[in-house]
Amino acid sequence: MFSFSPDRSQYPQPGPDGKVEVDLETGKYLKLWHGPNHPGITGNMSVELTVCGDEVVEGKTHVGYLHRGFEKLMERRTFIQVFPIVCRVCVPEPDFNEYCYAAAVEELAGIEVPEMATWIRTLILEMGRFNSYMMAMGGISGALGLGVVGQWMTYTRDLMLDRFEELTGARIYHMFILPGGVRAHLPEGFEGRMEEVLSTAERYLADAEKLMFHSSVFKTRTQGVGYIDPALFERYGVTGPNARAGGVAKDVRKDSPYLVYDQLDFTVHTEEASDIYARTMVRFKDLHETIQLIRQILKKMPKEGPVMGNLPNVLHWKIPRGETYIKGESSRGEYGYYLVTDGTGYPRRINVRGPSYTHAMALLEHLISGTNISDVAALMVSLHTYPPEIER
Amino acid sequence: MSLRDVLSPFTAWKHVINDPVTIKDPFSREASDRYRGFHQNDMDKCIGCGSCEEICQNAAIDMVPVEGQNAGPGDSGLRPMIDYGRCCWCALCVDVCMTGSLTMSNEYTWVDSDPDAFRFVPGVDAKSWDLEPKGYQREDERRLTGTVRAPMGETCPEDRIGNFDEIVDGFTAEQAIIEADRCVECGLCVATCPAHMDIPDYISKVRDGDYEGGLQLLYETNPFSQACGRICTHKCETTCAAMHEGDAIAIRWLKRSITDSVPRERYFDLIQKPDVPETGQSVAIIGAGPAGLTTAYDLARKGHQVVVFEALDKPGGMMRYGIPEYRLPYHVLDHEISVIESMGVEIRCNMRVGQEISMDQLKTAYDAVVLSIGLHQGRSTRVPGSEKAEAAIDLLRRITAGEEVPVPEQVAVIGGGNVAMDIARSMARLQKIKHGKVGVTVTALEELDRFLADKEEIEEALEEGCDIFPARGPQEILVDGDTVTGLRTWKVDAIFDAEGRFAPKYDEDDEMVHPAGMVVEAIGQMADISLLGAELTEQLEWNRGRIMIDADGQTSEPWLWAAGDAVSGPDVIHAVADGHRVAVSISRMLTAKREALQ
Amino acid sequence: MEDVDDKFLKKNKEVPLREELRPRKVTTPDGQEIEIEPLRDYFCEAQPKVHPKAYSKIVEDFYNWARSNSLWILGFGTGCGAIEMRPLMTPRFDAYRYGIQWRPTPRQANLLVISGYLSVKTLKRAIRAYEQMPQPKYVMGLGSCTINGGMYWDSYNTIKRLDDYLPVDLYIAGCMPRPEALLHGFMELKQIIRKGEAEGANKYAENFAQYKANQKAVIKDWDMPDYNW
Amino acid sequence: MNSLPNFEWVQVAYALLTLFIVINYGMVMTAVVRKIGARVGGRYGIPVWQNYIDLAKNIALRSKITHGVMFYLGPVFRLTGGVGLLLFVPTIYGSEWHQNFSYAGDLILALYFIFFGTLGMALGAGESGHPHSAIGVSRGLSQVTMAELPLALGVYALSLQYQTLDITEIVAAQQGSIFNWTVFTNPLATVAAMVAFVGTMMRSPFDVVIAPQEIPIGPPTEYHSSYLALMQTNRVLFPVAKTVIYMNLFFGGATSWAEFAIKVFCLYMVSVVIGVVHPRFRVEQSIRFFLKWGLPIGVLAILTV
Amino acid sequence: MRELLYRLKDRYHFGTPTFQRDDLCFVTVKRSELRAILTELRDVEGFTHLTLLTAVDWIEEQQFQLTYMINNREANLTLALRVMLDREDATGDTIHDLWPTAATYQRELREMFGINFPGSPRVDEEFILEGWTDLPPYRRDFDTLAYSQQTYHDRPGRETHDPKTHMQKVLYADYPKGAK
Repeated sequence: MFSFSPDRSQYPQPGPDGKVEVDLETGKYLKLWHGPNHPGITGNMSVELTVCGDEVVEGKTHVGYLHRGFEKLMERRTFIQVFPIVCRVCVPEPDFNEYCYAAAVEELAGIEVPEMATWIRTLILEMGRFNSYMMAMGGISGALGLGVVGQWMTYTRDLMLDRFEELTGARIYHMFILPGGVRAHLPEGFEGRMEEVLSTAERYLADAEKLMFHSSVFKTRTQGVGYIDPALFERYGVTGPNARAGGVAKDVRKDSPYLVYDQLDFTVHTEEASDIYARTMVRFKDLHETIQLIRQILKKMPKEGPVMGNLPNVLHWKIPRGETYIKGESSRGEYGYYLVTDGTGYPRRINVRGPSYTHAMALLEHLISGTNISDVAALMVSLHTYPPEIER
Repeated sequence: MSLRDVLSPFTAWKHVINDPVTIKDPFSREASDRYRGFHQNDMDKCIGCGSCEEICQNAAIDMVPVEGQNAGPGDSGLRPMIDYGRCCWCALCVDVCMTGSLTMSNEYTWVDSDPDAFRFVPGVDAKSWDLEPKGYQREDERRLTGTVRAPMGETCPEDRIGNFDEIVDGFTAEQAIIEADRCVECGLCVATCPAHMDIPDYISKVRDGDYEGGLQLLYETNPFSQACGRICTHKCETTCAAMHEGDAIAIRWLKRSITDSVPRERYFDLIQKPDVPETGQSVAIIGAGPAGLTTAYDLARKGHQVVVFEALDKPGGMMRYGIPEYRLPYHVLDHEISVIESMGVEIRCNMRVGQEISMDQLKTAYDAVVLSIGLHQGRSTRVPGSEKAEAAIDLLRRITAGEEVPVPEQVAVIGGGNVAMDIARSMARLQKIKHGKVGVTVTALEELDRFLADKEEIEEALEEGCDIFPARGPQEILVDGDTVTGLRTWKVDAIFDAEGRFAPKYDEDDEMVHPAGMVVEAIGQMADISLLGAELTEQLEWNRGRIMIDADGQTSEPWLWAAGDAVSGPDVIHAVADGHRVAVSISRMLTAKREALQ
Repeated sequence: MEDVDDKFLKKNKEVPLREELRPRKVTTPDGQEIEIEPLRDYFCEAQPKVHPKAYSKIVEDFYNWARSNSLWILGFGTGCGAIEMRPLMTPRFDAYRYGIQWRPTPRQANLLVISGYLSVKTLKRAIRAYEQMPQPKYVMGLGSCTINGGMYWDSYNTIKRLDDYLPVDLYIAGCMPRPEALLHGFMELKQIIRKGEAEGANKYAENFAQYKANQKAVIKDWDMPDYNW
Repeated sequence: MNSLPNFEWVQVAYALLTLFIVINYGMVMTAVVRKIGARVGGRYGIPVWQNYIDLAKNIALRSKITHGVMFYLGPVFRLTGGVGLLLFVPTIYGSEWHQNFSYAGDLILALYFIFFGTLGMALGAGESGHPHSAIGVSRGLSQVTMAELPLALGVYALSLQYQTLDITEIVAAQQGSIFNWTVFTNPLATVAAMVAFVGTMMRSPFDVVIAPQEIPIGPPTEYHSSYLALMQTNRVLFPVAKTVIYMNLFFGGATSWAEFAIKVFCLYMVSVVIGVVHPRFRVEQSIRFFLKWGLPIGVLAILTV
Repeated sequence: MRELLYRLKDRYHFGTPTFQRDDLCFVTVKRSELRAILTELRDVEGFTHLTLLTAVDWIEEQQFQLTYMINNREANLTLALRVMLDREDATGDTIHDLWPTAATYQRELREMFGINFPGSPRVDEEFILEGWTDLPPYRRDFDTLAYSQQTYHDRPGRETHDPKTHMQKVLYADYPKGAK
């Protein structure tokens, strides 16, 4: 009926090197800071937008607001002292850091982990994935102005935090997966209470599904928006749900199983459209898969056994020279720790490979030009990025 | 766009009739049972070892002295003060706590507008959560520092009973590293060690494999490190932080592993006399025991000329003549003494002061005299028939000297100390050699767990076939003519009276007779002070039968010092400590004298 | 506590002003040449003022009551503690029922919650946000990091004491503090406001030079005017 | 047009009373509505008197930074729009007191006032210099313009139907039976106007103007303290005033305060019911929505009349 | 993996590979051959995914180690190529045209280690730090504790005691320890 597609010929065209030259002083463009103090940004980061009308011409991601210099701090802490600080690398899903670090240290130091501990670790990781996905679901609906789903999702996430608290002794930074094992057994009656949380979550998810995937407005806002060409996935290091939404059925849990994932049944869900809707859908399905996985783990796990392997005296623990890389499938994609030791009591170098690093920097900057200001928040949330793991 | 897509969002409105899921009263909500909340510290259990401070990656913990907690054996008197401007509630401090005193409550609310208020000593500064039973506690199976002592190889009882070979193998390098690894380097032991050896430092040398550095460290505080590595009473291990929730660190064996790991000849390279000028002053030392030789070692290293007068054949004192060979081989002692001699110490054996040379001669010939004569006279129980009993200390000397001692098939030993064990086990060996079987009975006033002897000694004695009868008071040594036939004992109800004085109470109905061809009294020793002569004995001041000395070991005579067992009781490491103390005092006096002359 | 280690000596260089903030001449779309000085042109230049209390005590008390019961928090998640703000906004803890709301713009916020550690880069933004908030304004520090550096006590990029840079009304212990502790904090802050003791903004204005000096000592890239209210 | 017949000064006092009642009603009602919305999310939500406290707090704030004269006038214009709208529309039909300044052509004036505030706001917010305000203003103006289109058409159909531009007369025509209400006599015009109603209530899916996740928070970004207090007053007054028009035009007006309260609340809830459960449209999507759904219905309404 | 390296070793110079796990191998390559190896591995051998790119500071050897970790997603193999650079004036070769995402890594390395990657987009722009004037912070010779103590002030009034020295002071201050 009417054509609303803007006349792109007025906009600056990218040069041969892919860079857009924008002359701000013509008054035609506006610099718009999306963050750091901005409800539409995921955490404390910012995107510097150059807009022309409602359309984004260029976007630059700025990070570093949360930089604490972890990789430097880790180098001057002993191997056990690194343990409390790794989880701070990623706030919403801290357990992955703990697992990757612990596994890397165990590999280089040659420590056996008891079977019970690997099951509990898997449980913790899946609970963390549940939380992270819940935040993503709430985030994407919030970014589109659908606050009520955000309320439900945060509520169910909070119920899971109660389970976390009961199991690990803390709400957010659990500091539970020690090198060598985990800190404690499951508390009495944990399974029953977990089941309550899971069924509540399923109820709320069914409601949320109606408000999201069965809502015409939601579809209008998300379908066809934020498309990532699957051909770019490998160039931009896209992993996890973002890649699965483009039909790439890759999941570290399936491809190179760690912990006890080889003993669990689960499906790797994919979508084809590779837009915001598809990415949200993949997360939604994965969330259900995670709920099933938690049930499965609680059913299959051994009922007793030691949770801690033998550690040397951690106060002067030295690990021989070596290097390793441990990876796993976090809720956002491939998460990895690169640990280099030099035979002293301190790690030589720890590098955290957070999936957000590639998603929020190169990929986001690539995707953001040409979108509408209104879609920036949704696009970012749909990539599911957490700034602390970018800058660490 | 289907109609369903338009209508289905409105289903959310069904929630409007539900009650809100909000927590009604969030202010009194309790955290979970395991919650890592604010810290608690049990003042009775805390020993102030500072492990929490060491493991804290946030530098959140300071060890501070607090009112009402005094430093003492195994307790530094310090308590952790936690800065909640640093803490991250990782609970590593709770995990590493050596005594389990530090725990966490599940309390989590602390709001204050004063930023300096967030610092407190848990357990001292009263907080609302002090008595909260819930909260984070370490699971029992999980320890961050090793709790089990590395196994020490020993000759099995069957093989060792027939000879006087050394029993303990000593740690292998791997065992030593494993054992040294368990040390948390709190240093509580240093205060307990009479010689205040730098225990954590040399243990860390073991961990690093730097045995030569460790040896040098040992010799700074103890020239009898080899002997102490074997036969020290290791008071340090009784105050080790690791003993509270596991085995104490085998400090003695680690010391031994350093001395054993360095080749004998390297000793003379590593421990050399410092380059100090000769002072031209000379000191005479009476008795070549640990106290005397330590004094000699220190003084010689300061450039004084030292002469040691020893009454017996060989130097070493009680270490040679009191301690059986299977615990301290003579070649070790010889080597040890040769290191001391390499400092320029002259040892004159078979020079009994009072016979070959008199005190007065020493007084005039030397600038100072040290009396370190040890305790070489056995005490007697003075029960009927005790004149027929042997003194343990005499017997041991005779065994060492190679003299013939009577070895009956049954021997009864009175006493529960190390000397009693030594003589019991020595006699057991002799019996084994002579009769092919062991027949030793040990009786003592104390209950078994109160024996003064080391636990290992008692265990090994039992293993070697000695019978131990605790809580038996000797009443009579049964004599048939000239020969001893046995020992009659009563059961002990209490050793001390209400005021804590020695006044044993017996149950006379519970009488036992231990048949024995020889009864050995090993209830203590005295010094043989006859060498002093009547005049000097008169001049000196005395305290309950011992020569009175000041804190530096000086007697009431300005030229005479006393050290070692004779003044501080029987113990090698005490003797070494005395030696150091006396040496410093003498050296100070000599320096003053020298300066006065110039 | 280790003493200051001066074996390593910090290198300090001046950071040049970024190009787009330097004074320069530009040509407008209609061809005019104008001189601009971004740092002066883009910001308000009102000095901070010490605002007196209302003349009448009854009025001031009423005002304080209203201020305490209508706490608008700036929704600026400066650090990890921000994640515990979500449960507060949502059903589980629902801080709205206590008159606590979140505002996305500093102009409409009264309470700046510094949720944990502050990197230097965020400190600069936090100062800016704080200065833009209308008086009276309050600052709350969450967790160890704001009190004495917390976990990041040896980091080269995070400040240690928040009160060096901003006047802080209240600290909450924890790492991170639970939502319940935060609610406790808000209630405590209400008490402080009602007592009329939350005068941090005036304190900031009175000791302005000192605060600025502290801020400039750590923020090298100081590309904002001193006054930007 | 008979301008202001039988005007008496006492009407000013009556009008102020109306204003007072409506503001208080709005204060409580918006809080209640927020509480209802919160309940869908499972929360309690703000206390019902929270709006009063917020208002007092904003007045109590000490610093007031201005960006220029228009910045001052923005909220004033906005409030004028709200007050004006209310005062020229009869609030309670048949009541001497709450007739306000209704006159023969008040419908046109009301339509103008609906727009007036937005324009004033645009000027004021524009002066604040904040890019979010500027973007919000441009979004707001384009969306409101489009949203008003169906309303204008609906009103046009109405005036054709009742052959008058006097709201009082339109209300009078609907009295008697519930089936005399325009909603039954001219459903198409009602639907068209309701589309506009939902579109201008600043609720999802049409709240892109102030969308916090995109341009926090649009035009009022820079407003604070007393300015914000003014705007808050308007924010409770204006929707009520607007709802009053819809009530008068399509739902038979109100003859008593009780009827007023119930009808306004119900009408207001229409936008809430839709708003709570939907994400928001982008600005061009909402414009497209108005063109696609609102406009044809409006035209159809006129045609059927 | 062994087989792959075996195939390539004729054409390129490899150091001794470390097979950390079945699917993870570390190998040192020459800087001059890095680009060719990466291109071949990416286009021919299916190592299409750049997992990470980071550096390790071996200050004792005056070298930086760049670690290029690439992953073959089909075969689930990870290969980490180590390239040693001189620490003085360290410069690496940009690979942002092979993997656009490498530009971010290179920016970080430039800022945090001071390793330059000429030609990499925006490599000179500030990435994480703002107004940083000191040594690149991830270098081993940058002392973060000292820097932090000199820049941000501790809350005063804290004092700790070493149990050993405290006990010495309280219990045996008279004992002549350390006199020797």
